[in-house]
Amino acid sequence: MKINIEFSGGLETVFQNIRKYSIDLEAPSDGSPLNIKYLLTYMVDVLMDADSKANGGVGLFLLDGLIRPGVLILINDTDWELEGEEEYLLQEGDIILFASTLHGG
Amino acid sequence: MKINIEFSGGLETVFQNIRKYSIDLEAPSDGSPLNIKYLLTYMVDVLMDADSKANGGVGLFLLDGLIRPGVLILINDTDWELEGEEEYLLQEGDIILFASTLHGG
Amino acid sequence: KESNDFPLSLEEYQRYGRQLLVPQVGMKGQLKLNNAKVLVVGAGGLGCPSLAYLAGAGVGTIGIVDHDTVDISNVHRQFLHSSVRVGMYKVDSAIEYLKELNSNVTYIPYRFGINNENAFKIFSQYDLVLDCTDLPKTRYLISDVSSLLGMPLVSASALKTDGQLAIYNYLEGPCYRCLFPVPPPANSVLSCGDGGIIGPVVGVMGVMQAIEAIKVITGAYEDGSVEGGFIFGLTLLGAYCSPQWKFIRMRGKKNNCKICGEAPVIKRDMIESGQMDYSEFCGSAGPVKTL
Amino acid sequence: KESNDFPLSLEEYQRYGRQLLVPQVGMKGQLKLNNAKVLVVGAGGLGCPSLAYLAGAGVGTIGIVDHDTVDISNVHRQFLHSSVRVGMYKVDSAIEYLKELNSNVTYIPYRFGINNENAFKIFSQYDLVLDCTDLPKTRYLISDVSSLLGMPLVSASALKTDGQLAIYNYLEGPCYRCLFPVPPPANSVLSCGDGGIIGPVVGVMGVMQAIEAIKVITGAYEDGSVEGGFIFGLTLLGAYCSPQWKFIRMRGKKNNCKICGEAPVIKRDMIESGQMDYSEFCGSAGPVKTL
Ligand SMILES: [Zn+2]
Ligand SMILES: [Zn+2]
Repeated sequence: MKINIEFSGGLETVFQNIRKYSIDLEAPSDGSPLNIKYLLTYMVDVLMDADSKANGGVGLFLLDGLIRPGVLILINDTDWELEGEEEYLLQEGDIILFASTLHGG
Repeated sequence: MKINIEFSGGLETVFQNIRKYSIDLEAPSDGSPLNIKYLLTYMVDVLMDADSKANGGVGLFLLDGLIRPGVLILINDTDWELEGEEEYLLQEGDIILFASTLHGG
Repeated sequence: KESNDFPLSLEEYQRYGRQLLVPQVGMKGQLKLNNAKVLVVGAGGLGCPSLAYLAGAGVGTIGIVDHDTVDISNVHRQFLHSSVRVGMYKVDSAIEYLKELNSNVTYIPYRFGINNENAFKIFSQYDLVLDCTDLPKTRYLISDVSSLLGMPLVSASALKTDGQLAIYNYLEGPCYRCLFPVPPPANSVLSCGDGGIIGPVVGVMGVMQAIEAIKVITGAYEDGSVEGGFIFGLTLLGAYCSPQWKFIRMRGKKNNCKICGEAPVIKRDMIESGQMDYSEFCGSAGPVKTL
Repeated sequence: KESNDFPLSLEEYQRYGRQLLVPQVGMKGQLKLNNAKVLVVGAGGLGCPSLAYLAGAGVGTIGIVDHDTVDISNVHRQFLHSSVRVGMYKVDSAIEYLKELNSNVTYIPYRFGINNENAFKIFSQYDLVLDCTDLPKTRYLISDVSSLLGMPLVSASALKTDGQLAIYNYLEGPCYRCLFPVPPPANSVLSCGDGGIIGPVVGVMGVMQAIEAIKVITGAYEDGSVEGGFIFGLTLLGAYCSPQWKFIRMRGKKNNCKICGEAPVIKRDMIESGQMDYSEFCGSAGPVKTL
């Protein structure tokens, strides 16, 4: 299934400095659902660069396996809270945007 | 057929000062195609307000029956020149944006 | 300004003539601007452009809060502060500039930072707050206080090449805490000083704050001037993305919000007494990591 | 600035430090900015914010063209010109301000309007042009000249509550005339003076011009900093719409364009000799109608 991943606000720095991914995601082999929860682990396993992983990059993305506070997940330009959060089942062509809150001014 | 019309840059002033229309367009009774050309005449006949019509409003929208220079037509966020211009056949749910070029600074 | 027929002075008619012509402002809007009291917290990269356009538009009273002084590294983006004013309080530098721009406005300087004790006293003298600061703990304090006082909050932020904008505590919309109940880990937070910033990127967000402030003050979201009324969401800028701008519709008020929910647990006295410790809540800023 | 190891002065390191930190600019980009020559045509509602941020960013040479003097009705949006400088040439008022902001920049004043005779001589001394003017005939002249000279043109415009932005003559993209081969009827054209303008609406477009100018100068569209490279289109702002920003992908270069097409018919000598009459081409501005 084709899924688009985009970053806004800086998270791309731990994902090989690439702001947009177009990935082909297969259903997990253990039969678990192809949802956002699975996408998060996939991103750490496959897309995060080794250097970032070695230097605490996971902690900038996840906290206790959940998305870390200060990162908004947007599913096709809509807040994931309106879409079922972690349990949202990915659909062909979805655009998942990870927006880190900025504080600078 | 449901068609959305939007204005940017000022043309709404001759269309009852409404920036967004959602209209239900029927195929012309004379069998001619439901294209942009037809939409333009429909807009003058049905959507333009009488006051504007009496005060040269048509001339701000059309010139010799064609869209007047300085107005861009965008079909679903794409230049109509890439879509067949006047002959473009309207599709259910299309968003047609009429953008007048601005010159102020 | 004696009679109702001529509610503005001749100088004001001339000065505001171009915006009086715009139907969404007009005389009714101009009078609302003239009577408005706006507090701008932070006179930096966001504050400078917001202040220039709010003063230009004739907002009656503008309060400016900033404890900081002008540094040469500010000047590339904080254009109210010229090189010749390095070392001055930003608040004084800004007001020196703004008075020359528009002396019809009353400018009120606060040459210190917003904190638990002073926030309510200062905020309660204004109708609207602009958050132009750059630390999570200040952003939570500003949001909590303005929410408890029922004041709309026009908030923006920027870093590197990106920017964000939202209006909190407005109409039926959420507060900052509804969106971000838990602060980000301190090591994930970068200021413009640490992470860098392109001047016009933060600039454009500050100007957008001025647009939104004018719309809120003149009632544009309530009188039909904005088609569809107020929809809560975030406006995102990625200056090196294509397209550069994105609007994201966001969740509304949260029932369990500690500030604006059904059973709020954070109250004014808890903030003023210092029981609510924003530094502790947001964590001390340890060594800063990559974003 | 003697050695290659320290290409900037200490003052410049401090001044530009925040943008040097941004990878898309960095030292390489800063040196390109320092060496760039940018011409800003029009020191009004668009020119003021563009100029403030280009000067702040350290563009090496900035030319400013404007025949006009400061009027009190300008000040609400043209924040380089303060009330105390009413009556001064806008060019002089702007430079007085900009010198205090950043004296490292060379500012070149042109206290007259761009016309057929002077345009090529002036333009050919710069790398990049910003169109911050407000009349169709000037916009066509600026586009024709910059296209014939092969210079990128960052163009913006605004009226009432709306704004537009595009980069012409850039990479494989079109010129202004490719998009608008026929000028609008003179009675359909409104200036900000006639139609009105909200200050920060034109302001935000000027700041966007500064962002695009910095991207073009530093090569961001060519070195991969902008994902997908350069896509020609218009960025539209509707400050009272929701969402406020829209990007519209537009047609490319037109084969039959009279300036940049395969068999161009308008040449430099036709412009300089006055054979190409822009006033006639755009029609005389008769009594202005509703848009
Ligand atoms: Zn809340
Ligand atoms: Zn061309």
